[in-house]
Amino acid sequence: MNRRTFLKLAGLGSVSFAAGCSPESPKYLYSLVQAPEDMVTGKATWYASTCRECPAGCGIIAKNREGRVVKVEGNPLHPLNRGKLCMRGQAALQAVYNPDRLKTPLLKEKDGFVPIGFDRAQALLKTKVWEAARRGADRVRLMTEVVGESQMEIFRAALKNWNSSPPVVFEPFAYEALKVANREVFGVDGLVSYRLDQADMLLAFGAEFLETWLSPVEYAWKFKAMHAARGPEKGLFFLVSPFQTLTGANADHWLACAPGTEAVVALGLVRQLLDIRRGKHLPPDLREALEKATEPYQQEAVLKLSGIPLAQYEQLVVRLTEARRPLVLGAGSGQSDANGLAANIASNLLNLLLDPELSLIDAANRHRVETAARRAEVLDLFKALFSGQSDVLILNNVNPVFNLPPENGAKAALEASNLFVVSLSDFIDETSLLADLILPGSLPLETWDDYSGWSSLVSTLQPAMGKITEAPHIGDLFLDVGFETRPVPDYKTYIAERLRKTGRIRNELEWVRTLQQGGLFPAAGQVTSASPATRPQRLPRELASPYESPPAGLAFAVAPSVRFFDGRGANKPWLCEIPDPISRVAWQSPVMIHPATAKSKGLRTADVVRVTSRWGSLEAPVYATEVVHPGLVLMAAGQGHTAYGRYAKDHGANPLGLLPSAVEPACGGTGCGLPDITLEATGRSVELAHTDGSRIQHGRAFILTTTLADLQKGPPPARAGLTMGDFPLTLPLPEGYDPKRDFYPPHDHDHYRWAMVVDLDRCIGCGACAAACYAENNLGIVGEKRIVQGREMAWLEIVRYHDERRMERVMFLPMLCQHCDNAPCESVCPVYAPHHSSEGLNNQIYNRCIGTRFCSQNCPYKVRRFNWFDWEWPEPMNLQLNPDVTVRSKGVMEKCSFCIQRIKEARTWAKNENRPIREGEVTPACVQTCPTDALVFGNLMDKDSRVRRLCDDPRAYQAMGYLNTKPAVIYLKKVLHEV
Amino acid sequence: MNTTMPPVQPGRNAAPQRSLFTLGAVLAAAGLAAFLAGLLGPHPQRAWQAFLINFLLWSAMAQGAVLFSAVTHTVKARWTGPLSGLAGAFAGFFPVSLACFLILLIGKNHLFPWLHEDLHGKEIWLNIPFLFTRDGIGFLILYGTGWAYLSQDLKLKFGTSAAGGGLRRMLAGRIPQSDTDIQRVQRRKNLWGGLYCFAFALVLSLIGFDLVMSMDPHWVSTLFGAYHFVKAFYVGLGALIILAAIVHLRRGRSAGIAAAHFHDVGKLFFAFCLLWADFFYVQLTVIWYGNIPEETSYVILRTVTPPWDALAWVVFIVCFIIPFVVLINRRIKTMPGAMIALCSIVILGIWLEHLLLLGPALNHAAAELPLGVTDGLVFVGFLGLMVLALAYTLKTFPEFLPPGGEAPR
Amino acid sequence: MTDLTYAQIDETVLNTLERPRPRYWVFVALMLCGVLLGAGAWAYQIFVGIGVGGQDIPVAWGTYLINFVFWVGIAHSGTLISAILHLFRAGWRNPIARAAETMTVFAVCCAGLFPFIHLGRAWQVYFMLPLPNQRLLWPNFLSPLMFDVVAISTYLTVSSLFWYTGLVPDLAVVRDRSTGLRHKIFRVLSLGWSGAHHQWLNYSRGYLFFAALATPLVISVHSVVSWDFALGVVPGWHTTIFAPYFVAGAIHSGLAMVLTLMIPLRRIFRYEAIITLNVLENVAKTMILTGLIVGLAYGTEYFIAWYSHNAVEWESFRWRAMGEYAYGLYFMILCNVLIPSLFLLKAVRRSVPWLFAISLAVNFGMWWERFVIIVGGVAHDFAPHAWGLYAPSLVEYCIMVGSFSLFFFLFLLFCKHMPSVSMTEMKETAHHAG
Amino acid sequence: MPAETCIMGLFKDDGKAAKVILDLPAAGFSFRRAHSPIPSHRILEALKLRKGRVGWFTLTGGIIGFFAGFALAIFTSVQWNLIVSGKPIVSLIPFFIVGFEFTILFSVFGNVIGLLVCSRLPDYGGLASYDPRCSGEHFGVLAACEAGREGELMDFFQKKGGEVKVFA
Repeated sequence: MNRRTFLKLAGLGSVSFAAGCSPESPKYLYSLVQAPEDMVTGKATWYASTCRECPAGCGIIAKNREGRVVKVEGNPLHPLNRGKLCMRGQAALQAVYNPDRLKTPLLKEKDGFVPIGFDRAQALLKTKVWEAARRGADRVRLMTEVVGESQMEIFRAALKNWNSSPPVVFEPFAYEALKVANREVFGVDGLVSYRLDQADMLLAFGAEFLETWLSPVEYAWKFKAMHAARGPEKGLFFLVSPFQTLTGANADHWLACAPGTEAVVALGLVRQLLDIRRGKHLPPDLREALEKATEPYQQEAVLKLSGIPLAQYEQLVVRLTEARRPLVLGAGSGQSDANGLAANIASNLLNLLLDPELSLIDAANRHRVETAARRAEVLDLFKALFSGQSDVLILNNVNPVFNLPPENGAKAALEASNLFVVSLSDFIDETSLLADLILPGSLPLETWDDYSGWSSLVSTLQPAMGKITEAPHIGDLFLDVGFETRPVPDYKTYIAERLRKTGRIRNELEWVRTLQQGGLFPAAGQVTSASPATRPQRLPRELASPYESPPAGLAFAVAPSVRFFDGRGANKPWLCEIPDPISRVAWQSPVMIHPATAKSKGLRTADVVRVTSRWGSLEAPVYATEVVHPGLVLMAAGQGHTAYGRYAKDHGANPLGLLPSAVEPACGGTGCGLPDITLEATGRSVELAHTDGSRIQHGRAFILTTTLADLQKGPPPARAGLTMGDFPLTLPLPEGYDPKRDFYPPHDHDHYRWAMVVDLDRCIGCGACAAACYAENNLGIVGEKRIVQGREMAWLEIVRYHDERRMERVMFLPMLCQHCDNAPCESVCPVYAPHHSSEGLNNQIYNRCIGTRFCSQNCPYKVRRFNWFDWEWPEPMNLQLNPDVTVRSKGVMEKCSFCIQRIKEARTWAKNENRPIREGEVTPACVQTCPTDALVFGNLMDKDSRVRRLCDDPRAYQAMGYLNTKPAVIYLKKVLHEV
Repeated sequence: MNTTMPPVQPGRNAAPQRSLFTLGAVLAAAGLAAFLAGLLGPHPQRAWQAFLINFLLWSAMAQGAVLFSAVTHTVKARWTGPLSGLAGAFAGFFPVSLACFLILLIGKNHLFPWLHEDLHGKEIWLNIPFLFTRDGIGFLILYGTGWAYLSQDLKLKFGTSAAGGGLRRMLAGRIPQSDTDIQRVQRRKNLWGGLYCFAFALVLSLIGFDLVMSMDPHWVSTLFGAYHFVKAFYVGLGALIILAAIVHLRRGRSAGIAAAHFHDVGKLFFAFCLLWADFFYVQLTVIWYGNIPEETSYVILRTVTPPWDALAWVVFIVCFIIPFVVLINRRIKTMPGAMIALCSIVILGIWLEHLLLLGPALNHAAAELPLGVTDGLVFVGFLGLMVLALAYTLKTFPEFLPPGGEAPR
Repeated sequence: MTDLTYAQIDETVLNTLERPRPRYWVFVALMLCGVLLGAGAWAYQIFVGIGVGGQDIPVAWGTYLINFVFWVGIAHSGTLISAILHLFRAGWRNPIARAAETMTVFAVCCAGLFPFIHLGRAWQVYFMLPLPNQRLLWPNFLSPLMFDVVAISTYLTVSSLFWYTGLVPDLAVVRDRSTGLRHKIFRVLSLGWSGAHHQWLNYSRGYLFFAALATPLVISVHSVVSWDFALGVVPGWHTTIFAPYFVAGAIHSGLAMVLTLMIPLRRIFRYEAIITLNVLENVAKTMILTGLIVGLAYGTEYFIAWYSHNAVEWESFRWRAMGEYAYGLYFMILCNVLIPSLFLLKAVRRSVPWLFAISLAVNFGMWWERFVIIVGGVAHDFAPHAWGLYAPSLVEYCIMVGSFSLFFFLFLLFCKHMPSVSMTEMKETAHHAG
Repeated sequence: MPAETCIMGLFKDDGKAAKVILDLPAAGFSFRRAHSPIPSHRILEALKLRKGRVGWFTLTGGIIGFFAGFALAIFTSVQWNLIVSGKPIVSLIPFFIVGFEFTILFSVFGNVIGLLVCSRLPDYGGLASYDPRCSGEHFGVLAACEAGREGELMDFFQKKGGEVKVFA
């Protein structure tokens, strides 16, 4: 019984138990408005649902304890994320329990907002819209986030009733360029998905598919499926971009091109392929046209414009042409300017040239975000509104005022007096601030809905908890206000009906089953896919005019943030507290520049600079790092809110404020960068809230790497020395003791010796594990000031090191308590607060701890965290606290416990069935959520447990093992293609 | 104070008889024979090991004893009486020690295991030329200051009539006549005495690191140097007590070494017994507790791995337990006979302790203790050298001996 | 040694017990305020959390532990001077022994406070006591901190008893020269001491044993303190030389503090005839020795760090000399080794101003030595990703001021109400001299 | 038994006092006590007293302490039997520290007790026949004579160059 199926039981068994597997009478079972029968105090119930933190739409299961959701995890049955979840998904809870969440609707009067009842708000909305509707066509407009099909239908229907045109779907990152490229080259007017897992060589022009691009969790596991070392095999990943973000940090080769020249390189490669007679299958005229269009992109020109060294470029060409199943991904999410457009088209063409079958392009499973409107349409809407063509504007969970560059007209339009703006947001963000009525709807974890991350599947949402506000489901709200009389009793029935109509389900039972497993989809692994059918006949007209790369100047780029996405995550303390994977800076939004640039401007990390463009300016601290092109100033999107809540407000700066709002006519989108900005020192400097010390590891044995070549040579000779370099692997088991080295006698454990294996070759540094740990273990949020003081509480941190030999190479190391067999922390405690458990855990007894902090001083890994104060969980955040884990008081030491509460739970299960705990039955939160399966947990004493077998991997080592601590966390070396 | 000590007329009876020389010569010859035999035998490195160990041990004795004189003088301790004089006599071994040091150079290939292994950059420090240069210079400085100090001391003791051989005269230089001279010599003596103490600490630490610790080039202990010179003083005191006791036994009360003297020096010996144990324990605890293989492996090999574990216990008992238990009793300290026995035991113990430290490094994977007749004989040989050195010094400079007559209370 | 008659000795010392002048009470009050400030700060810390201090991860120990070691260090020379020098029959100890012992007792009190202050949950401190209890929750006697508990409490007990024992004959003197309430009090305190021969017989024996026991205790206590660090694995902490090195350092700082206290004392109380320049000079000479030992230890540490070719060790020491806290290293080398070696010049060690100035310098330097070791070690240890710095907070400074105030507060009270020089021992020296 | 009077001779020099003590018996007076501001070996030698017995108390205390220390450490550690840092539950090397400290502590206790017992302190009654000057610069010799010989005894003391104090 492997981990997945177990989770399935834990996750869904309880629901079926709740449903009693009977088709009738499950009516109220899934909502906890009344205390449900399936609620057993002290026992968790799991509800399958869908994550709506980004348009990807991963499947989740939500853990319900005593009527409140305390944790969300990926749904193992869901083909998209296969049980995994990213940092943002983990943090979904913090929207539900956010202290700044609105509990009642707010009506704007002369002197600010006043709270009103939901009925009144609903009534008000209803009257407003129907009045408007009577006044003529298009008097009511709706701007919504990307929503599921059911909700979309209701919206359309309602708007139709109000004789207005369909809603405008607003997404800050709407992939306009990519859609055009797909239309032109694949004949698919939408967003295809990619079978990364099938590729053996990957080339991206900025697509940050591990963070935010289309469907990050999906592409994370697919990426590792091709990129993790399988014996002597390992996929190859080239990135062409002026900067690295998390995705770039995982590239084997980063070709730092000058800002705005991705397209040049892409077209150059097209040219190269044509020159070596690729693409004979293309229609001759297309081929001719292509050759003509790519004429300007001969190698010299490309190298000159992009500034990429010849060697690297040649290497790329060679590897690309040699690859058996290469796949080329286009530009990043935000890149819908000329450059992005050309780059995307070119990359699609590259795919076409490299693989006429387009076998790795999946047109059958398309990403839902394709429904988003082009930026141009959004701006048009605001123009229209401004000119007073409508009376009511309904905003469903969108924040254009924050997400759109200045001069976007949104602010002006919303402020127009004659327009009645209703925001359905749960928070007073920059947009709702301008609304006349804020009518909060219930959040995804509290609501019925469906959503199709892939066009091919249906993924359901169900209320996983009791309501903590009276907010109505958006669906129900529209059923009320959108129709004279409710067409169906409630939105839930509506969804079921719709599914029945479309023939996806036949009866109530199937409906229940669907809800139980979280949707209708093929089991993971049996996803059917189809390559695009049509092939282009003529040259995409966008390529007709040659792409002009921008003038060389200091360029500015905004990268979607792995933590905040477009900024919607900025009010979730976990996401603020978990530092950026590259800069390790939390709560703040530094501008990243290359050390050379910094030097030339006499700047040092943490100096505050003013970045100014024609459209605006901002001030932010500098962070000098080698992962950006010297000609670029990089900044992450998402922070710099002026409203939205205590955690978001006044933290960092909003880089979007520097961008032009003009759209690229060819695709109707905009870019996320601009060529010429000025960067000047303000003379001030701040203390960066960073959690790291040195950026390099000074030749120490924390992160070890090996090369593919070495790996192919076969296992290295066994190490037998005493020094850092040649100390052998000493398992935390009796056989790990050697009388020549060990003063201490070996000690036995009873039945279990818990241990973890961390495959550094799989770890992409996304930080999902850290977030899961915050959620599972009630870690305190300390805030910016105290992180500056070095008091963060993360039990598990993703340590980032730069390669001393090549500073632009970044490596990640999940660092958590190593549960050593000879843990230096234990013996120094005067009161036995930390000690070695009979199952090998390094226990920390909070009640016993008196806070001498000697353990932390003596821990070579510095993974212990101290409660300097009593941390606060402002109401209702305390509802999220995991009842199985103590909340630590001030003055005690804490650290990773290997989720001992989960071990206990598993033991109870095992005891009840009186059997030993099975392999895979215990999965700590971090292991459970890791999108790339980099973490493996298990029992070392079980000879054929996964962890034990992985210990025999030639890559296995222990961090600083020569200190003879005998860590129970065994790392597997990261595999490099070459040094 | 030494200045107040009346100039003495060394009586013939005070100086050692010829028999003593013969004894010394015989012992030395035996040792030499054994050593050469060992060299020509199947295991020359064993002979060299024995040579090194004894060289360290006996030099330490001489250096330690002279330190007694210098240090008591520097702190103006009033209780030493004739002892500090006697202690000076051990300087006679300095030249021998220096010679032996140079002889080590011959056996370098047998003596320095690190010559044959990769030192990961430590070669900068661990290479024969540099090692012998710095240690040679160290010895020269140490012995130089020692002699300088003692010659001033002698000058003051010679008194008006410094009849005697050339060496006496050469060393003594011109004998101070006027009070001002005396004061000047006094000052020089203070200076050199202080310098000797300082040099002792520095040079013996260096020797400890270079000739003992570095034999296992991957192991370090910061205290090792201090441990080495405390040990030296420990054995030095032992040797001094033995000498004093012998003199006392031969000349009775006329030697002027009162019970109080034996008691005091005995207490000091006791104190250093404790200090030695302390330094031993301090290193053991820190390494045991730290549990870092780079450090522990060295100790493990020497304390819990056969055949060394037995030796370790013997050393501990002989160098600490026995003297500790015995010396708690104050009366025993005043019995010369008993003290001779005890000190000899301790010296033997330290001899074994050197074997414990060096043996494992010099004999890899030794099945049984590398300890045999040769080693014993070489020990005896060095004893002989020491006897000769002492006899010669005392003969040439009877001033080292206590003045005849009633002991000053 | 001294050529005073018994009568003169009694007179000189008893004069110090005259009714104090108002200025004295001003000082006492001032110190009391300092104490209250410290206490207030501590209370605040207990209520808000230890986080009001500057400690963090990795540097979880700050000025509290530094001051702890500092005060324990101060506490050392008291016993050293009394005990060891008593064993060596160095007569020059007698005039300063009493004050030094007193200094020891009070310094230990100050030191003893800091481990509590430094605890995250000071109110749970009793967990560290081996109290029999139903659930058999015992402390961990493998922990250096437990060694501390044992060693420091032993040291406090022993040095207090030692101090009091030495005090008894003098208390009798005061009793016999006083009237009224003071007479009554001292009558009780002096335990009816009459200097009868059988009392002296046992007293001198007992006192000798006291000395003999106190000596190894002094060494062990500071060894134990050093092991709070040396038994860890942290580079810069885990080194065998620490025990003797700390002992020497402790004595060094203690002697300095003796000078710092004695020089004003002898001036104010007109002790010039008793605490002669020779006495101070001898202290200075001893400091040359301790200074050299400490210097040798610094050197050895650096040499071995280099010789060992251990990357972690060497980086830690390189950083010590070139990192953010380099100034601390230079303070300590300058103030603990170079400046005291000025005492090699007779002129310097016989000039009171110089003695005083240098004693202050050494106190300063020794504080920084502890800073360099305690903070420097962990701030730059094995895990580069966790390297971090530390700066004391206002609360910490207040508590530090509090501890110094407490020390001087107690000392002020003592020296005006108890004989601050041992009359009996002075008489002995006078006796031997005469 | 005829009533006795105690008379104290006070001398400025312990040499004199010692002499007196030696001569007292010859003169037919019984020596009672000698008071001195300092421990004077002249007097102690004159009295030919054996060494004090304090040492035995100290030694006993020490031995008890040594074992008590180890006992405490071992007992407590086996109570919980928790492994820390992989070290043996009973690790004598570090426990020695506890043993050592206890040795010192208990020896000192023994020493103090010994001191009090042997020198019979506290003893407030003893001050009845005591002259405060004895803590100053005088060495007092307290002698007893049967009634009627007070005069002789005083003369005796005065002849030896001392002052006299009579205790009724």
